[in-house]
Amino acid sequence: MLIVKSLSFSFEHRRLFQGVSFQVEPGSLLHLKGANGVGKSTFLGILAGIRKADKGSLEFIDQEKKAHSDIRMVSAYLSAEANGLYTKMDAIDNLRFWCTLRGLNPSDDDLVSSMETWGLGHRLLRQNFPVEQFSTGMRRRLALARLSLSQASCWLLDEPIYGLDDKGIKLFRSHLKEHLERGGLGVIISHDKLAFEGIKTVDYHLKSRVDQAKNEKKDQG
Amino acid sequence: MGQKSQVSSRGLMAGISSMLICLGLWAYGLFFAITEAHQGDVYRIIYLHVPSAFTCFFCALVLFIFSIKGLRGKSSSLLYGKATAEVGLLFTIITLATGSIWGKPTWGVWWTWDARLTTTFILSLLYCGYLLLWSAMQPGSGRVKVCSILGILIFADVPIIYKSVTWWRTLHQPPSILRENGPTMAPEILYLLLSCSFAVICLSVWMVWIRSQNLKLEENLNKASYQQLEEQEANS
Amino acid sequence: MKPSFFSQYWCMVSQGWKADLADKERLITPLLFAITVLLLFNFCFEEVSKGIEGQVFTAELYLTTLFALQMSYVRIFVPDQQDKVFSLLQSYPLNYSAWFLSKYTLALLYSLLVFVPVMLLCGLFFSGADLNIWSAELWLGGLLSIIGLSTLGILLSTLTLKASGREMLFPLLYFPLAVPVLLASVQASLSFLTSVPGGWHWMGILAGFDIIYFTLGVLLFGELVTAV
Amino acid sequence: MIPSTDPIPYIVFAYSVGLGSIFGYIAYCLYQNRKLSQLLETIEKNRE
Repeated sequence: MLIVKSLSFSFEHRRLFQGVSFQVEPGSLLHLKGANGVGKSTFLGILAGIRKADKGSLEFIDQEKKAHSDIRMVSAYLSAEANGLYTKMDAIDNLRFWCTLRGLNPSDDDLVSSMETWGLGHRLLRQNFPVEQFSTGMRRRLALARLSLSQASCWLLDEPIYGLDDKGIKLFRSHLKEHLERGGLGVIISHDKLAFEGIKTVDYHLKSRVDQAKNEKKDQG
Repeated sequence: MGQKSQVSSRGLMAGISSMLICLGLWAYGLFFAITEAHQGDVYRIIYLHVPSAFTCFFCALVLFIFSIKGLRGKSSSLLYGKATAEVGLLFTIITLATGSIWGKPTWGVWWTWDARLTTTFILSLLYCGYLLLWSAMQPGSGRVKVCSILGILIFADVPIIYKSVTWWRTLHQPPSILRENGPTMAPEILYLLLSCSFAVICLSVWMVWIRSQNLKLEENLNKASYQQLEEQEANS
Repeated sequence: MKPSFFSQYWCMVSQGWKADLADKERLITPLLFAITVLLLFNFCFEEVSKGIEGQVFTAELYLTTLFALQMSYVRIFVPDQQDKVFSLLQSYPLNYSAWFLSKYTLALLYSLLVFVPVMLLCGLFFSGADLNIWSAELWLGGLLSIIGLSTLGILLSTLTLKASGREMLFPLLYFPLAVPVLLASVQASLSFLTSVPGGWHWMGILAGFDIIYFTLGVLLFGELVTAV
Repeated sequence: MIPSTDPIPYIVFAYSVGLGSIFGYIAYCLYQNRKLSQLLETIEKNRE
């Protein structure tokens, strides 16, 4: 279970959000909603550990009731605009690198089977075919293959289905459903409702500073 | 915005008094102090050269202290750090200028590879690097941490640079003829020199304070414009 | 399941090495740059008189190495900056000293790739003079100087990672901070070349500086990576 | 080793460089401080 307590972050002087707290139960998916530029991706970056919040705390309690203060041990992050792949290297090397970095050492055929499940099973794609020649959709599938291989219990997804075709979106939805049934949890930002169609989501609306100021004015007025 | 924007009169008084003390000491050193046995009158430049040399290394120490505080998350200490780096840079330039002007009549050459002068030269480059790094990064907590780490690196490196340059110098030339604060100096000159140094250090502390007030004002201006922007959005 | 220190370290070193093998350009250019700079140095000196060959040799050797290493250090994070790999690495449970050591080993490897050919070429250019190029202490001095320079290079390269105008800012910070290592290594190899006593004294100083730089590097790298 | 050259111009040169830059910097800081605080006051005034 992911616990977020009164998280606040400000860019130089612009306060993006303040006092954000919520809990994500195992097996549930939190849909982070909010207009563009309200700081959703920054918020997810803080959850993933890329940025440090000014105030507030994060905690993750796994099945054995052990609390992790460093979320990165148990979370896998997928950023919106980049897939984090070594573009000059081929797919297998990329997958093996990111998995061994996490401490799991999958055998080659695990990697190949995972690529196959994500529609990248073509023989040519495996060896010495650098990722930079992949299309955006294929790169996104490779990033999602890495995500499913990471056995992380907390998925942090930023526009996961960006660039995917219909088959890819269906594939992603089935994997997401499977992950949630296994007791994993997820925080998703996606303007395209197709990403989690048919999955029960808990909504959290991230209000921008201006809206909060308006609400305060309304309450006083 | 309760922070008093105008410079508090007490601060201004402290500044003016430290300036007057320095001017007084320098005037005394220039006109009334005894002429030095070896060098005649040209040694009087020492009353400006040595104090500003002390101030450069003092500023490196102050920068180190603010960097340590900045590393622990106090972002306001970075403004003090930048102000210290600026004042430090100013004093290194003064030390180098007065050092070379003083070198011409005494040793007949504009630049001597004296250990202290060379270290001050490298320190001025490091201060320039710090200020450039400060302006090259977007404002925010990342810049605070990175500049603090550079501040620590600079302070850790000053003794190393000084030691290596001194060993390098003693290899080629016996220690400089005029041992600035060595026993050969008349005590009266020594006391005047130390009081001058103390006065200049107090002046530099005040300069750091006034400069950091300015940086705080600039920051408040930014904040005010952001808040104005937000209010306009809220009203619209 | 906490990944072990060595597995992370080894995995990052081999990944970095494979990423660099993929585009060899970044490995070769510092070497070519060093060779051209060496050539230019020799054009500047007319007939080097008998006494100061040792000095000219060490000056050329270490200045060329310093310039060439600066080029390879400033670009050591290029594979990590493509496709935001660096920010993904920040979101992984990495052991920061393993990360630092892996980058450090790569930097050491690339510096050797530059230093050894430059040393041989310098020896070739100065084969006329009776300098004992193949003395072990000379090579040890070079190795120690590389150890010191690559720590500094990694630290400053991470420091200026997010700064704009990075290629101009890095040399301005790198060269002043590299002065002690440069001084110590030039003096050490000079005394070994011209068999003047005091070489081991400078070697000790050089080793001392390396240790100081290395501890600074390990301590500050963790803070730097989270800050950038 | 009393230097033959007359020291006065060197002293004057050194002190003018030193004092000029110190007090120039202080004057710049004070001027900037006054300008900034006036700007801040005008912003606060028209915000009420």
